[in-house]
Amino acid sequence: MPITILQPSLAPPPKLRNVDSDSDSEGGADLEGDVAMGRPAKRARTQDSSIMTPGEIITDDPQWMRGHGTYIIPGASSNTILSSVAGTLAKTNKLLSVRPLRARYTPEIGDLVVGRIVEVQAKRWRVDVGGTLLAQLPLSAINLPGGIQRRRTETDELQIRTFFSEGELLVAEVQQLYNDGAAVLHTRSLKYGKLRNGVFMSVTGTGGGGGVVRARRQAFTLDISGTDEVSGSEKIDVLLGVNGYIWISKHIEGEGAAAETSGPGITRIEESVGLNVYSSQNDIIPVDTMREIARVRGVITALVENGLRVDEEMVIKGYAEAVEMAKEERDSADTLWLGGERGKRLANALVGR
Amino acid sequence: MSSTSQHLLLSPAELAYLHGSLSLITPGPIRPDGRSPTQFRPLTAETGILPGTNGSARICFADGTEAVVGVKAEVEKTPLSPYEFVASTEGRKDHTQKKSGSRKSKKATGDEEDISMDVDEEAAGANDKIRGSPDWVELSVEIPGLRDDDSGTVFLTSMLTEALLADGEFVKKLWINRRFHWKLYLDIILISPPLSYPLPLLSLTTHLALLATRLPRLKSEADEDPMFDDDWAAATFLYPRQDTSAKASNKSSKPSSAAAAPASRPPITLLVMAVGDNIIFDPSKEELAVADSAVAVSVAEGPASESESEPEPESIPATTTKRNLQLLSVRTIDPPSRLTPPGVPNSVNAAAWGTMTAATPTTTTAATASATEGGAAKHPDARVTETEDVVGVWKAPRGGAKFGMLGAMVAKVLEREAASPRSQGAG
Amino acid sequence: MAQTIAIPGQLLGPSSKYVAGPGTHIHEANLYSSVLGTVTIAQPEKKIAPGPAKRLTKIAGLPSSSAQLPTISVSRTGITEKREVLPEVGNVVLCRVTRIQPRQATVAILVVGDTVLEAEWQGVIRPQDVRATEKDKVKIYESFRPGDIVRAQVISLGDQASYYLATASNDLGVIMATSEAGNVMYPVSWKEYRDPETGINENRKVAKPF
Amino acid sequence: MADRRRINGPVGATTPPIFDKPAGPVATKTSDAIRKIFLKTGITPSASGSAYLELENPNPQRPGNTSLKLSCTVHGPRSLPRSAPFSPHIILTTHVKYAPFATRQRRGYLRDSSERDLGVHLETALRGAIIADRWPKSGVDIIVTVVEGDQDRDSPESQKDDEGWDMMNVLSGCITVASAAIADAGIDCVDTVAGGVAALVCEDDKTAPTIVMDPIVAEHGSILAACCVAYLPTRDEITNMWFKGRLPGADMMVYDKLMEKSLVACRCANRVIVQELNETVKKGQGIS
Repeated sequence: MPITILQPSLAPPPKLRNVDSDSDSEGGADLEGDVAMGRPAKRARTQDSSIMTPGEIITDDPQWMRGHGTYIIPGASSNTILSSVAGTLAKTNKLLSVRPLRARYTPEIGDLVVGRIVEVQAKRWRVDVGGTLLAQLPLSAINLPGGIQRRRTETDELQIRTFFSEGELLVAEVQQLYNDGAAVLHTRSLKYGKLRNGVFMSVTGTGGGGGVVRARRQAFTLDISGTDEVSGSEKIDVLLGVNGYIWISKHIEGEGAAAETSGPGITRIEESVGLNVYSSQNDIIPVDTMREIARVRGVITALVENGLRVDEEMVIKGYAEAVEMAKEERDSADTLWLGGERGKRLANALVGR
Repeated sequence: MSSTSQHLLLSPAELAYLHGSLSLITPGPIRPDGRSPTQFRPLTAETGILPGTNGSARICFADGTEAVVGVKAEVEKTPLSPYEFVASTEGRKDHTQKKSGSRKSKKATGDEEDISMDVDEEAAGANDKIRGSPDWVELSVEIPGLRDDDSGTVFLTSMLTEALLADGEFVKKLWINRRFHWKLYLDIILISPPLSYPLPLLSLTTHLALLATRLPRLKSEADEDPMFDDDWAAATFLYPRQDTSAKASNKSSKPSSAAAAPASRPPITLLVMAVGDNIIFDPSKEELAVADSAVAVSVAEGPASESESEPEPESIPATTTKRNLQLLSVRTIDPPSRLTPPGVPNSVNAAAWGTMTAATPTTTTAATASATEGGAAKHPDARVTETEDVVGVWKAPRGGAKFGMLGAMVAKVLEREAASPRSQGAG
Repeated sequence: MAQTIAIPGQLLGPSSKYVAGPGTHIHEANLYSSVLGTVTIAQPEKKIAPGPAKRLTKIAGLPSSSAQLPTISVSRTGITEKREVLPEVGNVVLCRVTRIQPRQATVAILVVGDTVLEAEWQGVIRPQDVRATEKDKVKIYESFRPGDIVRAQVISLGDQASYYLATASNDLGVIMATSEAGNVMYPVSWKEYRDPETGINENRKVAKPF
Repeated sequence: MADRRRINGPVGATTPPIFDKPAGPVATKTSDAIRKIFLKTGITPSASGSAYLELENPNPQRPGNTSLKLSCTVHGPRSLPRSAPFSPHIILTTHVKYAPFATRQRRGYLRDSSERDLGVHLETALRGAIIADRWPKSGVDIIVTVVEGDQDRDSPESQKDDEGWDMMNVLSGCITVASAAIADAGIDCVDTVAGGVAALVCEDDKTAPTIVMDPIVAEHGSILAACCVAYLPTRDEITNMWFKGRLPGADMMVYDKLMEKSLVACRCANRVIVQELNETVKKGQGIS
């Protein structure tokens, strides 16, 4: 099939967050039901199209608190909560927030992010994390080579580019936020550092139903020995940056963000024998692992294209499904491709449609 | 700046991985999105979306890149050259082309094929010859974020124009009579920011728009001032549709007209790249970033015409394929891979420490030891030293492509018959 | 030794026999010339001291397996007056101070090693790199003035625009200075120059005269 | 006093001018040869490197006939402007500009699209040849001026529709001259890249189309297809290729033959570069 041309179709309706329910909404009142939201136009909409638009009144009931994506007109009717973005309504207990349909990443302290160095300055790096502003990584916030905990020296400053240079990818944690929302990162843990042995993909800009969601675990290891084609027990690390940047790579024992570390990483630096934190040289990667990495990437693309959320559970389920699909159609050549119709099939199988 | 100037930052490790997976021989290349080497990205297409144009099309890729093409035609007076009749040698040369061309235009008016053939025979003796001028087509490309005179845009424009004009057949379709011609404006607009090298997308959209382009039916005859039918429904396609032409070819008795009958198709430009020994179609942006070489190949499906075509060089056997694909133009594209940052092998990397992995069999223990000292072996900022290639370390490719590889890429395009998208989009 | 001419792309020998020096490149296990010039083969023992050949020292420090091999290089020395060398870490350069600020002195690099440069490359001397001792007390305006000629060493490729230079050594520093009155001065101490006409001393980071 | 009210005839007898129609184009070289190339490096003292290229005028006695004359200057390597981001490579910029008087139609001082197009082709051809990572944080500008385009200006009737075939000849000259100038400037290259053109030409209806190297556009009936290649002879690699035209039946064999012929043309041009560079070195050694 040289070129596939699809029929133009309408965009899939955005899935409601409260249906997908990643926010723990127990205890929250049903928005459509018992609580009178007091919309001026008496809810002429059905549930599956309830997209808030900027300026739309969400409620004037004083029991609600306003969250992200909402605002209150200061003055008389200060109970009225209005939406400030176009998106779906989400509620956590009494907190009302609107999740934008498309959004850039807003950093929060503690987020695990994947970033790309865009600029090297004298004592810090500027890192693209998919937000509105570039994040910064100070030289003082990385583990310096030498095997022991030490102060940074002038020599480190002069050779700053050997640690990270333009274009390089790293995994880091948001340590601090400035008033303007710019993030300061750190990599002072064995879990963090330069990324290699894999592929990058970005699902930024997807809000609403799709995209990476903040979860308990952003990084996990995927066992690919389940596929009978794979010899040995290779594993794949999947790193879902909260910012929508994703890194899928060959798993190396004792390395990477998915490695289980007990206790703070800073004190364990001395034990880090066999660590290539600032290496840009890839290891030898078996062909089977490469293929499975591409499959995982395809699964995530299919999830995003079909408006599903990207987290550990969905990726693992989706991957198992994709392996099944590939097994079913063993004879056809392009079992890796998960775009278009195949992606829809995968997504439908996942949500049980 | 380079023609593929949208600078894409990729880390050396990413590049090394991509290059490694794309140059695999045994199972073939593993593309990051899982496509097969010759597979195109699926696209959504519709034609006739702009009522104010003579023809239009829109194409969307799944990643959100989207292009719109509008074709508008205007009647223009042809400046008569005083030397037209003097150049006798040229007249002879164009004699054959004139026949096919005029027949096409006559057929375009919707006349019965037999009659037009007769008219054509008469006209052939005394009448003028149909010749087009490259000036009759004006093509403009608009890429958001790039200036109009950016060399990348200019390169795209000239590549797409070249494909249309290369064989000189297209402009002949615009001939009305000796005094007038159509002037065709093709406006190609990329709506989204270019997420990948936009050439295949723009070319496909132009292809569809031209297929859907219709010109008003000519009512006047010969060299009169042209008069056109007001009825848009009667307007004729610039590229006659398959069914009508098939009917005409059945009716016609002459073998030559049967050859001229199959609907020709507008040219299409495909992007092909090579990594190692693998040839990959429709590369995405990151794939292009590790390309050893990249080629844009324009092909068109012309009317098969053994009797009318130029005599072929004696050395070449006159092979006639069923689908008469014509190679119109080939251009190498500057692969952005040459501007990628190189990786540093662990053996000389001052910042990497610890035991070397299996990937560096050549690394001696001495190097490891000195690297552990914290950059004693080599100052990290010193120039990239000339070293042999190390597995797993990215190095921007130098030099060009082998002759055989370029030829193979072009051959593969022709072989794939890739130039046959069928429009399913409803008007 | 007869001077062999090499033009870009000329085969010089297998990479197993030689180490690639400046002006050469490796392609498919063979060494080729990459510039127009004359071929030099240097045995590993002797170091080539001056000029752009500085690069050799870097390669000599590479893994021991290759260190025994002779280094082959193609140099443009003697072919043309015009040749361009990039300042490299470790090179001693001559530069002119163009601008002084409290945090740094901006210089234009004029000479790298023995090579007079065609183009001007920008360098920066930061206060902490002016002296080897008492770094905290260094004041840029007490060390350099615009127009001074400074001998310095390249310590880093620096940021996108400038090379980082240092004068933290006895033989590095200002080698030529003019006074505020416009006269050429002579050094009188490790930190002072004197105007021969007015007799006024001015502060500089003075390079030790040879 | 002269009669100023009317136009007076000439005083003496005159012969009316007879505009002789010049003979049709004559082939001045065989199809297996390229025109002689004059190449010289180091002609612009202010530039880091420079070269001048001239093609032999096939028949200099004909008044309107011109050959190709190109001048190339290389400026750099030099430092990048302060605003530019860090680059681990040399930033290559190419400009191809026709002198206003280089072609039949006067060219403006602003670069038009065909000149920009040529610039992109040239950039692609050179970028494969230079070793960019030898010069981090630096830039080089390569400027080719077309002093005289490869066009026949003889008589209007021999002016065909400008199909741009001469652009291929200009490009191949640009590649060759820029290659020599880069070597002169001392920028690291993997090889001396050279340009060459081959075309499938058709003299008239009766003869079969033939493939010629280095086609002189005016001397042939019509050009069906042409191919311009930038070639690294030592590595046997192609850095830029530009083919256009119509090939009967998309025949790969014709295409391959065309390519092979242009490679032969490249090798011929490369020999000129090699010879000239050798002489440059010898001259330099003589001075010092």
